[in-house]
Amino acid sequence: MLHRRIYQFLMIYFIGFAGLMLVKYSLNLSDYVIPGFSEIGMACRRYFWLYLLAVLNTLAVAILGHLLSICMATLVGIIGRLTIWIGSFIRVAAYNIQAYPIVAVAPIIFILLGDGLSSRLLIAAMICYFPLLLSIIGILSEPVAEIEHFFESTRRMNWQLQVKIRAFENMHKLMTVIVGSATLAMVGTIVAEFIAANAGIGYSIRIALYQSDLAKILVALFLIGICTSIYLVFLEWLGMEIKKRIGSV
Amino acid sequence: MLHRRIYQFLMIYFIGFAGLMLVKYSLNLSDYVIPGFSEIGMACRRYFWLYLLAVLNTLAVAILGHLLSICMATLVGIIGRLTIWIGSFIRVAAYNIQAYPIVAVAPIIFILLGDGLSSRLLIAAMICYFPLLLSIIGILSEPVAEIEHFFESTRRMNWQLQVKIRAFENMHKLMTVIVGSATLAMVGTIVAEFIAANAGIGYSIRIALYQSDLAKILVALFLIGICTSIYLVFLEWLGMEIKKRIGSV
Amino acid sequence: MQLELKDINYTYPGSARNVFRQLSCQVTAPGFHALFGPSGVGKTTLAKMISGSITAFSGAVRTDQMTHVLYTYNLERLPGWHSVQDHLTQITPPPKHSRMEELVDSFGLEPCLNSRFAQLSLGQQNRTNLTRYLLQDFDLLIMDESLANVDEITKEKIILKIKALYPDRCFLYISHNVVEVAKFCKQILVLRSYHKNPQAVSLQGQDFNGRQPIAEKDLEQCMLEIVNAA
Amino acid sequence: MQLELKDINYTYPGSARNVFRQLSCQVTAPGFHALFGPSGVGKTTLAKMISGSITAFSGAVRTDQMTHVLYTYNLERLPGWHSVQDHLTQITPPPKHSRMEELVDSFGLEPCLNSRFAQLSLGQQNRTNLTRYLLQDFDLLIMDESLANVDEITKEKIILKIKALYPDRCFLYISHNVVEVAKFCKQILVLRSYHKNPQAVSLQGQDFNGRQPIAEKDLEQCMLEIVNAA
Amino acid sequence: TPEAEKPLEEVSYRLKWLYNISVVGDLYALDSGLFKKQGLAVNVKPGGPEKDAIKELELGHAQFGVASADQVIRAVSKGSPIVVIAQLFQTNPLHWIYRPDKIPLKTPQDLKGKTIGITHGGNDETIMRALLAKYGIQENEVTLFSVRYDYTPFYQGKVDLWPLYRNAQAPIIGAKLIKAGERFDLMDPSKMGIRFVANSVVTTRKMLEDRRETVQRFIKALLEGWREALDPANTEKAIALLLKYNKETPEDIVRQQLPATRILMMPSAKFRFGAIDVAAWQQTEEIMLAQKLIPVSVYVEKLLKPMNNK
Ligand SMILES: Nc1ncnc2c1ncn2[C@@H]1O[C@H](COP(=O)(O)OP(=O)(O)OP(=O)(O)O)[C@@H](O)[C@H]1O
Ligand SMILES: Nc1ncnc2c1ncn2[C@@H]1O[C@H](COP(=O)(O)OP(=O)(O)OP(=O)(O)O)[C@@H](O)[C@H]1O
Ligand SMILES: [Mg+2]
Ligand SMILES: [Mg+2]
Repeated sequence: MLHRRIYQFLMIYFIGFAGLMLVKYSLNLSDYVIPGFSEIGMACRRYFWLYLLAVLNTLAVAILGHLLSICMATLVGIIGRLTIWIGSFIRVAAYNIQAYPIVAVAPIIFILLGDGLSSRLLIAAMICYFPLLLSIIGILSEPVAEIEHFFESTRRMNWQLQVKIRAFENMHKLMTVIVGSATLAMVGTIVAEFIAANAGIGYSIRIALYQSDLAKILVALFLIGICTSIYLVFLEWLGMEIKKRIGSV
Repeated sequence: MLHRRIYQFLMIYFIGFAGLMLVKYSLNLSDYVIPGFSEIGMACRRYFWLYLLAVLNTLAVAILGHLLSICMATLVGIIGRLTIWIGSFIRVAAYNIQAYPIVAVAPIIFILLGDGLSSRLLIAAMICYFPLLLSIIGILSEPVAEIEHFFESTRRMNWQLQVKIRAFENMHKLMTVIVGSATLAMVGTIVAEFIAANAGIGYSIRIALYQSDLAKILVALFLIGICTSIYLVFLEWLGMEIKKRIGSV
Repeated sequence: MQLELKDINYTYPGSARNVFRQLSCQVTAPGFHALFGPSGVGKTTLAKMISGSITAFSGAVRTDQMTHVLYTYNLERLPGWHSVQDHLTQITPPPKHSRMEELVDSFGLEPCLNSRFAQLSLGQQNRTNLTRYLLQDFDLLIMDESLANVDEITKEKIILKIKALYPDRCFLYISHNVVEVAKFCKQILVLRSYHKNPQAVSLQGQDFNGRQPIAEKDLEQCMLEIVNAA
Repeated sequence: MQLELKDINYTYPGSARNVFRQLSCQVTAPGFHALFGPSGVGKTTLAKMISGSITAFSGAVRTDQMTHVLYTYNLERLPGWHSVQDHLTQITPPPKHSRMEELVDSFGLEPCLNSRFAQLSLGQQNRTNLTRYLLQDFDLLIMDESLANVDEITKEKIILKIKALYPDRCFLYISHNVVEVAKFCKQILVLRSYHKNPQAVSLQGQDFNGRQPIAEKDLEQCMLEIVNAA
Repeated sequence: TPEAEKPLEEVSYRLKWLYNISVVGDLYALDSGLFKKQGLAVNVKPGGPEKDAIKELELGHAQFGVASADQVIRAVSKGSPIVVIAQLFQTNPLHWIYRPDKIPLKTPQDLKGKTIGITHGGNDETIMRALLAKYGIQENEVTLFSVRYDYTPFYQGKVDLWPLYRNAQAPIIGAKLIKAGERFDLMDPSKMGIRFVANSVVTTRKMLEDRRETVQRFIKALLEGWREALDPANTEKAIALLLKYNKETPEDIVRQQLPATRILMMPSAKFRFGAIDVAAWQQTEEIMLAQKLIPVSVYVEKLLKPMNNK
């Protein structure tokens, strides 16, 4: 499993890479538009470990942000699932906040939170929580009549139970979304770092862009891809374990 | 319906706005940090129509991008749903591409596509297609045994039918995700404009940010919110009509 | 204790055909009663009206002195995270735990206790579901084909057990098995297609309780009446 | 044309209890046969083995000369976007359209044709589902409680119709109704709990086809045999 | 000694940009203990695109900061209570790179017909517009191209002049062009008479009034740091220091960046580092006024509180 995801990533990366090289050599572009092999090799040798550390730093924040946004999305999903006014209000709020590009909201976030870990986390979470939210609202607002009927008619139904039933019945879909949104957490963190320019690989990418150094960016993308793949593999394994434990079908 | 979404948005906006004003006046901040009423009023009078046009321009691209990403996500979802090798490969590819922050990939996109509408569209689509993809893969890869059994055992099953059955059974969830991802299309477009710096409200926001003119940004956010809300209302209406037509349960 | 339906008219929204036209009928006194009728005649619909999940009909449903009305049907499922045993234990009030064990035993559910619901056979699912309803507070329990997928020997055992344990409650048993209905039920409400008048006919069943034998002839007579009425 | 099961052993993955231990039995010749047995004994499991959706068992299933084996069960649903009529029309090969009309008519499905599947009563759903299977190519059709929620009069009509229309096919009818099984079926495979030996017993039914009357006594004798065997 | 026992006074200092060559003096002051010698514990925080030192001063997150002159003027015109206490760049590092082989730029009039990269809303736009206005070049006589993060349009020749920072970016981009066998040159607006002030050190008026002595100690250490960092004798130490804080710029590039920075900040060896060029500030304000970036004059000279001539 681990094996497959990684080599599939490698394939994809090298397909993309080959495409770039193809463009370069067929259009005869010079090294400053698209760097050549030697330059990329040099960037790799020089920055590999530095960037790996940066990516790991980013990954750590991304995992935190991912957890945070799973919690946020679950919370908003639970409230937003209500058909009463407050539910729809929360849903609208969640949608509207998401409709704002982070670049526009970032200055306000920095004013209010300063530029510590908290803003980095918040931005990461904002980017990845929304897809989660969407699925969770979709799943939690759709009744599973055959199971819920008993609890409804014996007046045992409460929101926790309802959420549990619907989540459990849609475990597979939830897992897909949670695993998938991990990559968004990664993106969110990188964007936050890019904007806040503090630490992590987002910061390095910003510098590389400032220095117009595509070779470095290619190295960074490689490392991001590898580390994200490993995180995904881990999450999938975790999901499988959970499924086994609770014996979901 | 229209009415409710809009006034809920207005409430949210003004709650946020009031919060900012509270910070401003309680900390006695100058208009430079957080603009005062008169400045916002002036920005509003001066830029309202200009920004409205820009937002409409953005919205048009966002709608296109949204359509594009619905198509892309459906396509990838259909292929990625396969349990065979190519399916998992496509899924990995889709995840990995998404794991790259747009800021890092944008230069490559610009090199390959130039900076016309197509890059703007592609970036918008990339940002909003992924949440769609996640849900669609989740939905399309989960069998609906009670319906599929007949087609399987009479050897009538093909992928179109399978997709149709699964999509239809999960219509409600799909609708939620499609409507919800509209806001992401909007965000994606704004970010693309912000990066490519050519047109639309993202471009205006970028200028305002350079001039650290929060008043203009507040006006822009207001217009973005209103227009996104209207688009959402439209999509919800459309979803309702479709549901009525096909008589889904 | 009385269930009374008066002048019920109902058509499903968007449907052209009436389900009920001026339907009136009543069930008096506690006992194991049946709701009988050909497939598609409206038994499930009526059950939902009595239990309150369909409300947009004209006419009156009176359930005097019956505060707890429960409706159970054969497609229900248990939550997936519990074994049958855990679920039953959880939804049974502690004073009823011995009753629970008694039911599990006589319904033949012991081999299922450690399984998840999805791992049960259809008949096992039916029985498990019915069991949990019997452990709730109810004055009237409507059982919509709740034993449709259970073999006849077990079914007979179950019905007799229910009748023995709950003599003072009211049951409305929906089934397509004429013998069963005629043999075990006290009052049999036969629903008929909406162009017959009256739309509901009430017959007397043999109300067999496992002790006094019933005359073969009476049973056959009763079955004939039912078939003719439907 | 023969169905033969030999030395079947099976335990569900993760389950502790055997479902089958050295089960052997066979069904010869076309006809309307039954698979009978108490709830939870393994009828559905066996049906899935024969139709090929459970494969991880030891022993052999031989379906000589029966290339098309279909399995249908009572919980199946039709796709939601079609009316019953549209669906039936679509899945029926054109040469069989008149057969389709005949079935719809004698199964009493006419009033359902313009409805969606979800708008049907349970018995209507059962009948609709069975209809579409009968319109397919098959040599052996396993009907797992396919008529469990249909009233007896309609059910009798349906079974007789099937027997009349498909005299050269093989059916395996799973039902809990002893009378029905004894009356209409040709061969009756009775499955018994796995500690009985042999696990399957084959009995002869009355194979009633609606024309020659059957002796009440023979039927009762047959029913008794079945009950004793199970 | 009693000196050492006295607890250090803590202040925060928000830079304008990430740790790069443009903050080498700030880092030098920190790293060589110059702040400490003045009894200060300075928290030097890197800046960035979304960071605004002036806002942080107002919010109390920082006591000192670096801001560009246009930021300062804009902020003051909106009532921000800040003052300028030292000017870092004497020449604005914002230059335009071009290929002299392709477009010989002898006089400003040669700009006509060219495609010029500007950041809409950025101060390179302000400078370019001022330049064009000064030489009577109409806007329709040039093509203004909106720049973004990557240089591709310039590399591909779609844009003739591309804005960049003389000290930080020019050595990198130039090296790439040279490696490809091309020549490059830089257009310096100040040589054409547009003297638009860049980075300066700012603090709040209140700080200056209430803790004037702290401000003096801070600026003393800071200017000392800059002087030493830019002193050719300390070149190796400055480079090593920068590489310690910024591992992402190759050493050979930093070697080229340092002298470029020196030229921009210390026009002559005897120059008193940090001096505020009042005339340039006034010109900056005039330009902004002319382009309606501020509604009315703020009389910028009133904000300038040079602290280096104590
Ligand atoms: N949701 C619905 N929309 C429209 N018509 C419906 C709906 N549900 C049921 N019907 C129709 O109403 C009639 C009564 O249905 P109902 O389910 O009450 O029958 P039933 O007596 O329970 O039948 P069965 O014994 O087959 O379960 C049927 O003709 C059915 O087609
Ligand atoms: N997925 C499963 N995992 C474990 N055990 C199972 C599973 N499915 C069925 N069983 C068990 O296997 C046995 C046979 O089940 P099966 O469904 O074949 O019974 P059946 O004869 O069809 O019963 P019914 O008449 O109630 O439908 C039962 O005891 C059941 O609990
Ligand atoms: Mg019914
Ligand atoms: Mg079964």
